[in-house]
Amino acid sequence: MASLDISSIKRDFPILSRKIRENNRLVYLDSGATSQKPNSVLDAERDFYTQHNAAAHRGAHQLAEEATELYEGAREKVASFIGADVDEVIFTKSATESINAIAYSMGNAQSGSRFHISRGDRIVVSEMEHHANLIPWQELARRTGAELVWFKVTDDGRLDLTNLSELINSRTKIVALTHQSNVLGTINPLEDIVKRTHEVGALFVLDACQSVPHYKVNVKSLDIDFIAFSGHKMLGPTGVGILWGRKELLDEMPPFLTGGSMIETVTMESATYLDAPKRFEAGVPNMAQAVGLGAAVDYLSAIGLDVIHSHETELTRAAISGLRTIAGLTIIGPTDMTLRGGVVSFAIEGIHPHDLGQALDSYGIAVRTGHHCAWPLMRRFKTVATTRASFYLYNDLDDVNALVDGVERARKYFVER
Amino acid sequence: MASLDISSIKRDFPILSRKIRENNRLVYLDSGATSQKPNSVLDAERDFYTQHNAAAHRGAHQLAEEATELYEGAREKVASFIGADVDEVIFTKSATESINAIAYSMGNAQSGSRFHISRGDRIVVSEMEHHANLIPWQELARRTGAELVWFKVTDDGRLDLTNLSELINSRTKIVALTHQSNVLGTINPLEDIVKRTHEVGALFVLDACQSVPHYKVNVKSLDIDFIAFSGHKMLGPTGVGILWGRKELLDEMPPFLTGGSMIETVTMESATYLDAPKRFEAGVPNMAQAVGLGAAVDYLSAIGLDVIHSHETELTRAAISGLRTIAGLTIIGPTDMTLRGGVVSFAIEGIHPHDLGQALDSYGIAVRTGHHCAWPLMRRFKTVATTRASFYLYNDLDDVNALVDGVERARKYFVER
Amino acid sequence: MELDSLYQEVILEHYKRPLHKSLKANPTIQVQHINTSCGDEITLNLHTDGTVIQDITWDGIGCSISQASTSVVSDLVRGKSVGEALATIDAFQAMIQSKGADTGNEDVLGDGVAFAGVAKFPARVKCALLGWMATKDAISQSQSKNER
Amino acid sequence: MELDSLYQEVILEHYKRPLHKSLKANPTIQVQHINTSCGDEITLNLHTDGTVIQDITWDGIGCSISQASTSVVSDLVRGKSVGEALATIDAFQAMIQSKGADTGNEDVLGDGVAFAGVAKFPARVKCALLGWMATKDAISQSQSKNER
Ligand SMILES: Cc1ncc(COP(=O)(O)O)c(C=O)c1O
Ligand SMILES: Cc1ncc(COP(=O)(O)O)c(C=O)c1O
Repeated sequence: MASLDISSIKRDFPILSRKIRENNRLVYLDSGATSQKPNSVLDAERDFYTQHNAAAHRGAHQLAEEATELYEGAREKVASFIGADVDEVIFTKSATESINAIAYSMGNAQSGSRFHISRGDRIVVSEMEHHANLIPWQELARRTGAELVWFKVTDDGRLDLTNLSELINSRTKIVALTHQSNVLGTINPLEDIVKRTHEVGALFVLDACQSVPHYKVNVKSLDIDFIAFSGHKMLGPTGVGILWGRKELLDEMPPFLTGGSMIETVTMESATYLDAPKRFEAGVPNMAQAVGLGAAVDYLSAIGLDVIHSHETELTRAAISGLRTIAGLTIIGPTDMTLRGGVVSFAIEGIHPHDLGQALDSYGIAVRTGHHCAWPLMRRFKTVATTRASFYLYNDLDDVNALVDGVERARKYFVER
Repeated sequence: MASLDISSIKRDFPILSRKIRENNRLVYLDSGATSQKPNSVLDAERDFYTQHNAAAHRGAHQLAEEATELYEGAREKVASFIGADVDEVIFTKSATESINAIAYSMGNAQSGSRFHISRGDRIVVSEMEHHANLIPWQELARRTGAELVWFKVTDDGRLDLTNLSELINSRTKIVALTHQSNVLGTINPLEDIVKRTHEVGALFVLDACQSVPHYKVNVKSLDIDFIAFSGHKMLGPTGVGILWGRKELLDEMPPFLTGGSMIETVTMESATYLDAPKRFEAGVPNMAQAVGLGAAVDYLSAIGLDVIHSHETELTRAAISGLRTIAGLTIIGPTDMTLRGGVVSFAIEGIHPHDLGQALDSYGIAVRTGHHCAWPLMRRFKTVATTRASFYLYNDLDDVNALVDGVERARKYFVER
Repeated sequence: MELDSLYQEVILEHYKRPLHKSLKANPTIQVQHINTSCGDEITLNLHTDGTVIQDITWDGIGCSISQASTSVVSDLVRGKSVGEALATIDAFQAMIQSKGADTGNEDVLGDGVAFAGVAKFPARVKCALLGWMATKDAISQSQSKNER
Repeated sequence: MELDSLYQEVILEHYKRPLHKSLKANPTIQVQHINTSCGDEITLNLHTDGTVIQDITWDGIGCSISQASTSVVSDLVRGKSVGEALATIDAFQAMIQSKGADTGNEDVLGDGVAFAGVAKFPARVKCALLGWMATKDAISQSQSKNER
């Protein structure tokens, strides 16, 4: 397999030559929170604004035509990136909005619709969900009287599937799970869960925030119903997310945000709505951000997700084995590389993650500390916070070594002082 | 009053030197749909990405601190621009989302809350609303059983206020009106309506998409409760909007989108929420767009909204008097400049707006044609579409003359051929 | 000039003097179609015995492109068999959506080839298709009515 | 080095050997405060006769900054009058939120001045304030309880 020319990649990301605190090299290990952006993405956005900016779908003049073409071109790029049809790809502002859109649309569905949910129905999530894939469902359950149930997590950080067929039963309307945990790094095995979901006639929603940016995800071969992810975690701009759904579901699903450009006809009393994707894109869209995301997809595709994935696997393996040599350090999550992606959480005796993160920052190393928007998972592991390093295509073994050395140095600073 | 140095302003907007169709100068008269962006806005976004990009509010490392400071700094700029307190300003993706947020939050309110709305309650809008300030309320009415009623529009394009105190009565929960019509250009007189709204204990929502970009709007002196507007119509990036609300209302209002960064505590069963603005900003925010909007506000403030407004008034006056010399042309909306802003809709006998817009485009002039997302208003004026020219600070009298000449030339092309 | 490539003489001719623009009573099927982006709408009456398109009449408001195009299709498919009519509509649609690659066969499309220039103006494609899609819809509704 | 300006010896000292970190029974008021961005939480027991702070004890988990800072405040305000205690807390808050402009008065803040460096790390300001805000909350709750 081709390997990555990291020094040339690093040059595409201007921020990586920044200096941190007292003139340290930036070692950015927080891509799980948000990724950095290559020049090509920034250039695509700027080119949109300086050459083609106008309201897409809302004008017959040349700029509006060009803006429409660029915006719809971005949709095509994203669609082919995840193996979807172009009309199935909806631009939202974030994965958070995408998931809320499904939850609110279901709340809007009238009885008789396959999206209708009410008392006695069931929503299934897991204990390892990000708040973005938990609270919208809690709220939907509260509004409708449906019941929220969840998969537990095993001690080694995997989904506990022993009660799969009890949890997902004939009352289940929706199963919403993360593809990869943003804390543990665990990649969840989907096949049996999706099969069971469809067996009982329920819909499967995948939170792909931590997977789509890092390895090949094909919505058709996963046989799922909806997917949500964010542009900013995959080299794209902030302010753009994706909701994908199977076309026949989207066309049946009630709208969520309403307003301009999603209507068929409007009177003072009522309105009728266009088909997907327009039905779900009310208002002047986040055009420049969609175009930037298109450029991000081009960048990732040119390198190849397989190459990126095996590079990240190599870094993660090195990080885990390096970190394990440090006194009092525990990895939280699976250590078997076949079960996980490039997100590594750990704890170290006697040092609070906040202090560790601060020390690493003073050496130029950016990691995430805290509950990672997965508070129930923290409780599951009887802690309040972890330290998390996450890798992406622009990281290299020097970065991994900087992390391991930095953690050891911080340990000495706090524990041995 | 200082006047504008338009040629120097034009240099700040790279797109204005583009050529259209057969090498025509771009005459951009579609700012009512979306405005163009000055270099300073594009530079602010790029600087964010190349120097400070990280997840705001979610990390203790230096980049995250800087990103947080820039994002919150943008909030301060927007707050002072509209005379609000900083904690009252919420970043959304668009005005459309802002208005939907209020409507959905009200839908989420439990009985007993002042936001709760149910059968027998009333929502008041007008016949001149943009779909974005009409359909969310239709849908809220449908979901809750509340009644939607509306102000009619007079023949000369003003709100018909003769039945003000019947429309807004003790059953009224919310009054949602546009500040300036995006079709007619009418600026609505708010004082009596807001007074009556508060007299009956209802809340007043202002759709300020067409006002905040063009003249001074102070939320406190208007004495309103909520305001919504979009960044992209005021020199800012796409993908960012504003929801402002009075602090005590926001703190009582149930959340809309739920997920990360808006929670206080989370268990598998339920969550508690932070105060505004965080409660209404779930997920990694549209940071670069907020920062870009901050730069747009700086740009507008440096020139001064009073200067901009009087410049636009001059252009609009010239446009109206020029257009009126054309055979068969009617202005739709008030012609008295004290009642209107810089958006001019017109019809011309024997030429469909779509054809007129196409002809103008071929001369390099970008206008909007169609129903302008205000279909009920079109019906009110017994038409399906109008042609609309809209002005902004980068337009000059040459642009106005190009419009008038272009319309006459198009008339000859279609009518006299 | 580019504008002339869009607004061919024959289009303006149809616009000013549209054919069959007057609804004939008792249609087999009546359909209404709307261009949701600009509000233009047409009502179209189809008379057919299930095999042959006997008559197409219509009314509505819209831009020159949509009006002229509806005039053309209403005249072009009358008297044709249902299969021929549908094939003609498909040929027109292919031309219009070809982004300029397909300039149309005059033997099949008659005055319809004048709309080849529309393909270069994506925002106007819907205008050119409005009457054609209404006709297609009316024919297919009449077919399923027949099957019942 | 910058890190040392944050982690003063006296802070690490309080962190390793926190004062009054053991809840005393029968408090006048008990409060729980959480740092919502990292999940740290403390429980704080206040004993007061309404005029004087008799005792402050606490428990909880958190970073060195929040733990040490709670240790400092619990020791600093005990024995003070309610008014004095609130003034001390205000002085600490002013210092911490001054972005470095206010380095604190040791006569008022005692070991609290060691936290002056935190002002330069905005993400840690909440950590330093956790115990102080809990104390302030407990005092004001005890006051309104008194008034009833
Ligand atoms: C008056 C008015 N309200 C609402 C909107 C909706 O704004 P956006 O599409 O940016 O959400 C617009 C612009 O399209 C408008 O002109
Ligand atoms: C697994 C997972 N789900 C959902 C989200 C929410 O994404 P966003 O904040 O971009 O909406 C994130 C990232 O924060 C995540 O890691």
